[in-house]
Amino acid sequence: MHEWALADAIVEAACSLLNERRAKRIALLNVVIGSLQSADREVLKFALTELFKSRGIKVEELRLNEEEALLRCRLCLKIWKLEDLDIPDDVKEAVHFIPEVIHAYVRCLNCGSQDLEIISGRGVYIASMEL
Amino acid sequence: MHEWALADAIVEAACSLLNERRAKRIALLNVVIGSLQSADREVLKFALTELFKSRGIKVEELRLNEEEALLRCRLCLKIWKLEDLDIPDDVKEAVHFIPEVIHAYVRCLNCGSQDLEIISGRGVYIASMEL
Amino acid sequence: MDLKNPAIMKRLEGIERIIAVISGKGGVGKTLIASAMALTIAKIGFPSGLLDMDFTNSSCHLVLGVDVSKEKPIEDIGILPVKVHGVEFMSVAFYSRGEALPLRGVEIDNIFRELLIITRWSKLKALILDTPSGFGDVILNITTYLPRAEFIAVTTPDTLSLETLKRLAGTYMSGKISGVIVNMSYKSIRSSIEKMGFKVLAEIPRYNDLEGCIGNVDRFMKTGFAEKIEETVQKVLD
Amino acid sequence: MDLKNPAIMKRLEGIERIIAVISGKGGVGKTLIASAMALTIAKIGFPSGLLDMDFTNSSCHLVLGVDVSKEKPIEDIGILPVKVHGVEFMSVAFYSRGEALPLRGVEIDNIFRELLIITRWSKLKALILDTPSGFGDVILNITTYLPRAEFIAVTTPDTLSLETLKRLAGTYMSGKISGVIVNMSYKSIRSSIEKMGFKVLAEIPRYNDLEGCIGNVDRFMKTGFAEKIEETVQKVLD
Ligand SMILES: Nc1ncnc2c1ncn2[C@@H]1O[C@H](COP(=O)(O)OP(=O)(O)O)[C@@H](O)[C@H]1O
Ligand SMILES: Nc1ncnc2c1ncn2[C@@H]1O[C@H](COP(=O)(O)OP(=O)(O)O)[C@@H](O)[C@H]1O
Ligand SMILES: [Mg+2]
Ligand SMILES: [Mg+2]
Ligand SMILES: [Mg+2]
Ligand SMILES: [Mg+2]
Ligand code: NI
Ligand code: NI
Ligand SMILES: [Zn+2]
Ligand SMILES: [Zn+2]
Repeated sequence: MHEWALADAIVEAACSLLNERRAKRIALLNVVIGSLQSADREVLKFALTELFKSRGIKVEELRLNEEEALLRCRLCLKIWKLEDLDIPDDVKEAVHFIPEVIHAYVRCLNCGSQDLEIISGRGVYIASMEL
Repeated sequence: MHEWALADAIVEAACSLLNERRAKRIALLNVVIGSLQSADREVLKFALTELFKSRGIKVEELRLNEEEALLRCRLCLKIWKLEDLDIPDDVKEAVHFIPEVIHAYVRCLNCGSQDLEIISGRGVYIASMEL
Repeated sequence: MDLKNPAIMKRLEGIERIIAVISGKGGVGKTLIASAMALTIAKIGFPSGLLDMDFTNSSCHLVLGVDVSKEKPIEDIGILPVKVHGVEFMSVAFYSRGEALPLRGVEIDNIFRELLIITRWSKLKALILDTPSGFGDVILNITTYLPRAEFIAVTTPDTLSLETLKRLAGTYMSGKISGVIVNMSYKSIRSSIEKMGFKVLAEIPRYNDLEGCIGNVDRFMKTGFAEKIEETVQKVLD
Repeated sequence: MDLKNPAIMKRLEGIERIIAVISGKGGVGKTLIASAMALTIAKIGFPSGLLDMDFTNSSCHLVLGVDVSKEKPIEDIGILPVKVHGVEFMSVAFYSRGEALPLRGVEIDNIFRELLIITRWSKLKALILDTPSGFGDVILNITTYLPRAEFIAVTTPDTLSLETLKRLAGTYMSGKISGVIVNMSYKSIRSSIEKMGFKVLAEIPRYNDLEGCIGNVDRFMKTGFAEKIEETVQKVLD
């Protein structure tokens, strides 16, 4: 349940922006959940809701959009989906905490290179926020 | 006159793409000249023209657009233009060869940090190419 | 939207001092010194933490003798560092199984912030940061995300190491260096370091028995090296 | 549009072998070994080059005794490396005045490609690359932009260094390692290295006279260290 820490980081960030603008209300908060980190959507949503409430911030609309994780090989330029890479469960668990540790485990299925770039779906972040 | 080497890198890259497409003609080549590197516009243009000609490649239109160099301080978030930074001539000469060596010389005028990001105008690159 | 900064600040609120052990040159003893400092602070009775920021080639766990495939930080509204001989210890090695972790700079930047956001430290007297050599993303991130961090620079008396320290003196980081440790010392270079404007915290000789104590904290803490670090820690905490 | 690759290939066409001296661990002797290898190849009569890729803390010029504020590569349809004792030498230190150069990963990537695009090497028997420690942008770039580069890995017999070599054995790079040099050797670790699947190219002891020869090539090349490197180079070139 380290999703609470991720949610708290988002709330902290949003609040620091609200503070600057002297606002107490968010019209629309767009949060992206990158599938590499496989953060639990429901837990994250609940945590965000609770944490905003506890700070007296009203969020009119909270959108959580999933983003597919893609890795591109910088050597042969092939692009891989997470499913392609066949990642064992204990590795998934590690990647859940620190997405970048995937580099210790996977290689390009085409050429073997470890120079893989996470081009989308890394983790949780605020894509946009309307006051 | 290391502009010839920069021009040659552009020509090599363009040709490798042309080869893939089995083409011998470029309709429009958009090259950006970042001001940090202060590559000589006329020399670069002349070199590009000559090098394409020598390879039998016809470039209908060659555009060279200058891009202003901007550095952002990652600590205080202020943005600096090159003129703001008051760079001596010998440093400019060094930066002409390797733009990134600017980090050995400049600091944020506001907070002193060396964690400056070149957000635009680094050097010479192909912005787009139409066949 | 880069919004991780406020959370980082908040997570580290309860930590009195953040001390990064740094050097441009590799192999001068940063990892051994950072580990020994954290262990010593705990030993003399203060809560301490150790965070291995040499992400691509973490090695503090080897010094501490932590088996990263068995021991794991606990997940609890974030993650709780592993307690080792009184030290709260965190490292990506827990998640990379201690394998080599090839990373580009932007990924080092990501891990740096992720680790700081999810780790829940107790109230600490000091958090010690072990860092990689060179002047790269980790050092830049420390100056930007942890502006109150102090630096302890490490050097040997060798020319290449001393020249690297001289370079460090010419950077933005130099104002944050509270002192220099001369490690594997075989001749005094105190005066040349003081000429650079730095305070010499300790001159530590090479100990031939040290190598055999890597991974065994009890023996490690009984070495002459640990004794020297204890003197240094006393000075630093004063 | 990333289009630098074809030009990099072309610039290196005339170079027979590209040999990167690497190690995850710092301070094991990469810079001294890379410099000595390039000097030796020239000395035995082959054209050689040395490229310092430890951009944030370059130090080959210090080993070679090159005054980077006076000597400069010549600009001529690109830039021509500086000739030092027969070696074609290139380093960002010529442009950073030998100061510390704090760089993020993406900037290391940029310098890497820029340097390779503008430098005009002669026909060389071998270009030696000195690299920074860790598994970062430089090593990744070498595998991606210079796929035909061979690696020579360096280690000491110390636990942390040997563990790092073991990690390297588990990476994509390991297939490219033509051999391992054990430097500052005080006990034989040949069998543990062979168990990792590597060939031992040399076991080089610590030489106490070496330190005094840094920056003086004539004396440097007369040391026992240089002698060991000559034996190694003969093996590598065979
Ligand atoms: N004072 C000392 N006496 C003997 N060996 C030492 C001493 N300090 C460090 N070492 C050894 O030197 C090597 C480099 O130390 P390390 O802490 O890994 O350096 P760094 O983290 O700066 O790369 C290690 O093998 C370590 O055991
Ligand atoms: N065989 C050796 N004998 C004595 N000193 C050595 C030897 N090899 C390296 N050194 C010294 O060890 C230190 C680290 O060497 P260096 O080449 O800078 O390592 P790296 O490039 O791997 O960081 C330097 O001070 C160097 O002079
Ligand atoms: Mg270390
Ligand atoms: Mg470490
Ligand atoms: Mg080196
Ligand atoms: Mg070097
Ligand atoms: Ni979790
Ligand atoms: Ni020029
Ligand atoms: Zn591939
Ligand atoms: Zn600033």
